[in-house]
Amino acid sequence: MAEPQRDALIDTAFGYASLGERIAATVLSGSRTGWLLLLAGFTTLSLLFLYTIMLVFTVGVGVLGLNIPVAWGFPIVNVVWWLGIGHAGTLISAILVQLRQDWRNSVNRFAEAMTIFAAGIAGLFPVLHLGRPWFAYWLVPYPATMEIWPQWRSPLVWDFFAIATYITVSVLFWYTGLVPDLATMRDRAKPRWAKRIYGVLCLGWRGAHSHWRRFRTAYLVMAALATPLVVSVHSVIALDFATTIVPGYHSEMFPPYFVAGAIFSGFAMVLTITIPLRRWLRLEAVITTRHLDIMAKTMLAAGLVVVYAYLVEHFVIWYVGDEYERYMALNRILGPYACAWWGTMAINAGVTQLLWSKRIRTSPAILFCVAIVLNVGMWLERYLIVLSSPHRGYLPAAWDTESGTMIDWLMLLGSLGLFFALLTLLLRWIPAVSIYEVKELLHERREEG
Amino acid sequence: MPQLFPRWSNSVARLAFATLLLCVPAVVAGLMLHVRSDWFTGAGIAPVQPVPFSHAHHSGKLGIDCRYCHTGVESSPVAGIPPTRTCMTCHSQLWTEAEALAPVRESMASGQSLRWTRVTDLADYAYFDHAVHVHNGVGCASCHGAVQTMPLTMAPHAFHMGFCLDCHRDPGPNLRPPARITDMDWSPVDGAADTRALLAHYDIRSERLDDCSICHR
Amino acid sequence: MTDTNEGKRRGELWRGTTTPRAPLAPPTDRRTFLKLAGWSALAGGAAACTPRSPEELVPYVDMPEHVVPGRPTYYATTLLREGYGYGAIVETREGRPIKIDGNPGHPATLGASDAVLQAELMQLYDPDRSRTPLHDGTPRSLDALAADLATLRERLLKSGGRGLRVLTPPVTSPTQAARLGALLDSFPEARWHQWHALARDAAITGSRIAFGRAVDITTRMDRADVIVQLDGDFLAEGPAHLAHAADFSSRRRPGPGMLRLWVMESTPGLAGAAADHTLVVPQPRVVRLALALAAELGLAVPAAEGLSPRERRWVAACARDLAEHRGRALVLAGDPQPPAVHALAHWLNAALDAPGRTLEWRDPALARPEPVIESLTALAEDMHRGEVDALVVIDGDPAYDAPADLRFAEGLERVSTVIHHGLYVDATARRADWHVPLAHDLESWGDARAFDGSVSLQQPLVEPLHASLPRLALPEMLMGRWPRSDREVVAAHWEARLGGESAEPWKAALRAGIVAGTASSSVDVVPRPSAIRDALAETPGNADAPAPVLQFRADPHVSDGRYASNAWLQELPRPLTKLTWDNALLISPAMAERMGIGDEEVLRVSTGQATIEAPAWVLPGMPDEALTIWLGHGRAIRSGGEGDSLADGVGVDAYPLRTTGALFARTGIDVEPVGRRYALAATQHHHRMEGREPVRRMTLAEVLDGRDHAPQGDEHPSLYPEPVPAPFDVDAPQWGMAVDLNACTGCMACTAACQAENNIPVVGKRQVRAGREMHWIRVDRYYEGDADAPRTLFQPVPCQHCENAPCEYVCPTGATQHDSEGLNVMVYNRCIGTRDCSQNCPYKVRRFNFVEYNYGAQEAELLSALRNPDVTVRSRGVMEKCTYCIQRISRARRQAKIEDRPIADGDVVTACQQACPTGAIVFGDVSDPESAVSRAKNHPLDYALLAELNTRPRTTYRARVRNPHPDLEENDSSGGDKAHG
Amino acid sequence: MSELSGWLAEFDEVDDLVEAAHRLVDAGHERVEAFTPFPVEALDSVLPPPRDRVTVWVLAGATVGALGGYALQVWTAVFDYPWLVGGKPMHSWPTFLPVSFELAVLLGSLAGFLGMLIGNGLPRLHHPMFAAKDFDLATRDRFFLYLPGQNEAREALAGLDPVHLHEVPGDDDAG
Repeated sequence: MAEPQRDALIDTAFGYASLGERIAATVLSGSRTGWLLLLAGFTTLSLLFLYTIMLVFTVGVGVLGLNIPVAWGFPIVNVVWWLGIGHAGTLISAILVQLRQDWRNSVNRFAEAMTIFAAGIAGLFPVLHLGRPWFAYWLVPYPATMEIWPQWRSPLVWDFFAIATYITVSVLFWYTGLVPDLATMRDRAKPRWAKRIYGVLCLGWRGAHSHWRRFRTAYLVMAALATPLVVSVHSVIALDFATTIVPGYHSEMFPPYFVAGAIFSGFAMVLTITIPLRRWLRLEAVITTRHLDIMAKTMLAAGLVVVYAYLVEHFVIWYVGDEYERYMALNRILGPYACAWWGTMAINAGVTQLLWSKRIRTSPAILFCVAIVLNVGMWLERYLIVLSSPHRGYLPAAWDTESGTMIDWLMLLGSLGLFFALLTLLLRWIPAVSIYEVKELLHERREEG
Repeated sequence: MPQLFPRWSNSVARLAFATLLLCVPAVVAGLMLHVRSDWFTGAGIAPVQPVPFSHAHHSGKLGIDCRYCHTGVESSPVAGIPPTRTCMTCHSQLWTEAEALAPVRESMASGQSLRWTRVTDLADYAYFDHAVHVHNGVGCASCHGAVQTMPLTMAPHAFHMGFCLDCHRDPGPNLRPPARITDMDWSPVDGAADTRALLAHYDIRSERLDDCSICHR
Repeated sequence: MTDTNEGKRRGELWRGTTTPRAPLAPPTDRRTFLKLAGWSALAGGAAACTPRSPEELVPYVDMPEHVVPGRPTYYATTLLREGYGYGAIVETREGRPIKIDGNPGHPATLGASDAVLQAELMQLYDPDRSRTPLHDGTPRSLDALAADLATLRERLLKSGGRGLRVLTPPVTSPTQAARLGALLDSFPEARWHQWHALARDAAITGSRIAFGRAVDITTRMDRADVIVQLDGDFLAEGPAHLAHAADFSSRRRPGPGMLRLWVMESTPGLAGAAADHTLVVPQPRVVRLALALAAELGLAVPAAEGLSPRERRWVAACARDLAEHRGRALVLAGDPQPPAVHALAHWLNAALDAPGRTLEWRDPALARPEPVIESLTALAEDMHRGEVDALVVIDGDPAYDAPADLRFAEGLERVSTVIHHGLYVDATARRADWHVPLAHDLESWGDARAFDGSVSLQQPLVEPLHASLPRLALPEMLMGRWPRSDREVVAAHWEARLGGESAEPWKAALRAGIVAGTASSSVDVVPRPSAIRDALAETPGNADAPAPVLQFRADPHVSDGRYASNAWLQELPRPLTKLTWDNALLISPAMAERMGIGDEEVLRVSTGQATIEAPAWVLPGMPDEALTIWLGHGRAIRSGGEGDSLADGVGVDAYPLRTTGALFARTGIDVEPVGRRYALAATQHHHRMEGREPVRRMTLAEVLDGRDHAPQGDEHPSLYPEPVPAPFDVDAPQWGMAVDLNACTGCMACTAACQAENNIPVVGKRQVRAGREMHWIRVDRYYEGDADAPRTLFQPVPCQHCENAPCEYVCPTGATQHDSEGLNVMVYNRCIGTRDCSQNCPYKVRRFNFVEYNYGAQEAELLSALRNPDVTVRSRGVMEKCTYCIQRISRARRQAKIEDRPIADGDVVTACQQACPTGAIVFGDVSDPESAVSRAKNHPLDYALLAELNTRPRTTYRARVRNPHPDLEENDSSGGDKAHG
Repeated sequence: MSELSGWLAEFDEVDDLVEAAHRLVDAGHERVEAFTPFPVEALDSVLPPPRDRVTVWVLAGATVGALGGYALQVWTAVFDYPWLVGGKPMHSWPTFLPVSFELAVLLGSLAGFLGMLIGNGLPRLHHPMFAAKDFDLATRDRFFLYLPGQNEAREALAGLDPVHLHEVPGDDDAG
């Protein structure tokens, strides 16, 4: 159908039924070869991921690019990056729902799915980075025969709790929102077995008004809880670094700075997914260029915060005048990791500025490219922070450099594969867009006339 | 439109939902019980040995002192398993034909060691010193149990870190007078008074006995 | 017995049965572990759900009465190097040597040790050692060998031994010398030759020139105020270097009358690094400077032309210093210098009233002091002439290390019977008719003289691991005196002096590890100026040397190649280059810049006859227009075990360029870049201090006007109460360490000792290159000043055991935390490997098992026999670090508790402290104001590394103090920090 | 099918539904329930609010999480096995806050979710309503009003001129 006028959030020409059909169709209508090919491709990459994991588990983290002094490498970079991506989803679904940003209704569903997968993958990396991953469960406080407990002063323990909580809450939140739509699927699906499955999954939702009320409060309260959670998670991640005394890690401003970065990269990923998705599922009418515009703006805002953080970081280093910090900052710009620094700056501080132009914000193709570049930029930034800081610490005699091995890169690639594979699968089984919420949106727009 | 599910499915669904919530803690609890089980720790299970040596007979009935065979116990971290010759000091005269002792005689003749199966097995990274314990009032029975009653030797309990910690944090109850260290039948005269007396006598201050470095290196 | 089991469970395989030759088969549980090592990761979870597989207890059949299972036993014995004796105390567990240290009663070690002495343990268990006699390369029994030798003996008896030649290293061993003498008696026509690639010919010839006879020098540096070294490295080379280090450092304590050291050197060495004034020149130029020095001191010597102003000023000041300290001065000539320089040194010393004060001239310790190069040349010529019928090579590899122009390998072809008796199946062995495995010193009886002639006995610590014969065996066989145990041979030789084996003197000598009163007597000789002058006149060095010069030096650890397959030594960073696993062409920054090359770029060095290609390594302090390459690499050994020898493909063999005429330096070479790179594995990549002053430096003058070290960074205030709270208050000793940077010579003995004591794995070149070396105590080396003549600073860095340890609070499992004795403990079994501790360690002293480093080795069974049963063997994925030798602390604590007494100062000696030849490391209880360590820490020059971080380290350092000569100070203190990074 | 449990009135516009609901409630019917494909806030003022409160569940969960979490940390780190770590006090409270917070959020959300389900009596796979004709349109684009009872209920609903009237078969438990 024709592209609706520019700044509409939804095409009011729809009826509730046709709208529901259109969205449900993305799932229910017969198999598509394109989808299968996509899935095949991504699955292959996921197998690559599996292979690298096997390698790390059987041979040891030695297969990755690590040494003393650079004992943290790609896995940590990837944790931070993936979690950041996850955060945008929560932001859209949780924070915006409280701000009554109804434009979110069209995108929150798969944004949340994205969050879950991203957070899940992010949750894998800290384990993969362990020397003895099979003892990861020692971070859980349980009555062990050793009669010892986790060491609560360690930010890594906070990490464990933050990420675990984050994943659980994200899943809950996502599932809660899904229940009414699963009911819709139950009633739309043709084959009885499909009806049955959706029937069970939707727990017998009937859409009674009293249910809707409890549902709304639960949903809002969860959102209210998820909001500080999402902030806390990346703050805690930031604390892994900030609580150390490593020049380049030890920075009081890391928590807010990391959160901003998270939203920034997160929205980049949302766009990276949305743009091809709406085209492919022919949802232009539901996810309009208006949505892209808004998200691009949000991204620009977050990006500016990040740039501000860069400025403040360097100012503080200069202002405090600690010789080690100063050397670190200079070393990033001129030292072995200079490429990463200049790259980060060029992208996060430079490319972001393109988003000032409405033409770019509203032309899917260009926006898509920008989004991808920004993803890379944010990965680079984390790479810079994690690797360049310890490589020239306090004692010059202990200085050494480290960069990723082939396995490191394969692992990163593989994790991307897994991420998209899961997303692709999901799109076939549950509606890509929250049906009841867009109907609500449609209703409101009708009210407005 | 017909019902998708029969009426009973409601109770089933609720039940399933409840179990789903409960199974997580259940599994964890199960595992924790498992690692404490005798089957897992080998406690109370006598392994098969090349020779059916009976502490009940030698220590219990004949009353041979522990140190006669475990010579290192007072001078070395390890009590020591007696060399074949020690067995032969008696068994070159007694039971010289006994079928059960054939492996011992062979070992003596061939010079090939007997190969016993370890009963009291600490983790490799936990270092236990017999000498310092027996010199500071900890009796054999405290860890090895009533071996004088065991026809076949077995560990009386699991040697978890917890077992060591409990005593290291509160040694008093397990202390005995110097003369009673190898006395298998002696039972502690309970009474805070002489517990304190023993603690004082051996000059044991427990506040640092649970340092990692006490057992791990 | 539980004890062997304890051992086994920590990775040892030694079975406590009465025959140490028992097969080294791993116990079942360990083998299954080996198989599952990798998969344990995946199975990890599951593995935790199945009971631990039962372990075996293997008691003795009959326990030797002196063995207390589970307790160490110590023996005194002697290890040979270049023929000289080094007294050692060896720790054994259930008949298994696990640690070697110096014998305090022995003049050559004085209780200290160097890296090589420590690594002799690895040499004993080296899987590459040959394990069985070979006849034309095929394994044969010792009996077959005996039979064959019997027939040879018959043949030789007919000819009175015509054509029988025996080749040994220089021999000090009275017994061996006597037995070889006996051999020559029974075969009048036979000849005994000596060869060692690093033998000190120049010293011998030098003394012959000076006195007309061979004379040894023994020094009394503790009496010297000024020492001048003419090339060489008296702290690292020669049989007395440990004694030198001890005496020297005893006079380097900052204060009035602190010794001043002047060093001329052609390759950076430990002495040069320790010196107050170092003059760096190519080797041939040293002669000229020596002459100038002599002239300044008024000796009538040929004039020395063409000295640069700087050299002139340097020599003048040096001479003045010497003159001012007549009777308290000492001049040393280095091994690489020609005999004439040694002779001149004798003359100078005489002129400075050194004899009887700072040095003594003694009868040589060598049984037959002769320039071995002449001896070997004679042998080679006879071989080529076909006059050699049977050649017996005892403990040597001449086919590998003989000067190229002797074409020794070819010569061997013309010898009808070659018998090689050595540790390895090496170049000579492969050309020999018979190869006989040589028993390691720790497996044999014998004796040897120290540098000063003192005799010490050698007793075996373990029955031979392989089918080998002791050093003394072959002559006995040739004399038809076999089978006869080497013990009998030695005992018989000492019958007269010490009585029989049952006699008390013999037992005493064994216990003490030294035969009292055997030091050689000092001789009263006078240098002969004329002879010396003539020698100097015809010494080429005085003419202008055509640049560039190629200088040959022994590898600091691998020596002449006999330790080429010793994993510990290969991976131990060389003191100045910090290189491991390779040799390289050391080149000065200036020359490298001129040639437009950098590190790792391969250079082709060719003399007319031979060519080698080796990677360049830019080394500050190398003389311009000179290249130095280490000998001892590229040695071809066929491993006695399975697989390749560890020495395979390690480094480049430089012997092909070495000729009889140019043993230590040769001119007339061309050097050109090949345009290829070769990866080298160094453990330190940055060489400047970046103004961070990890090593605090000052001059003696500053110390004397009461200035203490540079002010420490102000301690940051903390939110938490300081000093650290409660549990420290229990009355337990508080361990701490003080390191005297002024005494440290950077010799790496501490690192080697630590590796031996703490079961530290060897990781191999690739891992080292990846930055994953495992040494717990590293010795940082910094340069300051002009890159071509930099000042070199060493700093040993073990775990600092911070009271406010940054590593601890970031560990999620509490695997690293504090105990009440102030130790920063590392609990391996609780570590899950987040590596956050290392990230947060400002000193970067933590080491991580990135992969399985312990069971990787093919010969794990054999190697695991040298492990210390008191120290946990760390598995993959676990962090580790210096523990202050917690196993030794624990032993002392338990012993004290058993004996119901407090731990006395000195009860705990860490491995590094025990090894250190200069006593630079002091360890003890810092809560006891009277303890040695407390006194050391109270010194005004004591400072904490990175104190500004408020980590409150328990390890502190004493600032480095230089004692420059007033005349040279101003231009020597070149501020600009241009050493390459 | 036994006798009926109630009647469903079907509407195809939200406003009709709301208006109809008004009239029913005004007519004094209590047990009115509406079924809609999406939440209709306009009904909140019409139909009686549910007695139970999801927010209470959440509050309880969060409190338990926060206090329990902190207590656990204090007990393990200060009393059960105190470790000397980095020279920091046993009770280094600032470092105990993050975990307490995360646990509060975790238990809070879980409680919220459970509260919602239990309040709504879910899961409930079998329900008489499902047997009603066209009820599957309730998740599509139709809006239903339900009134329990027999003929009088039918009358009441019919009076609201719905698009259709459906009977809801009887069942042991309706609502």
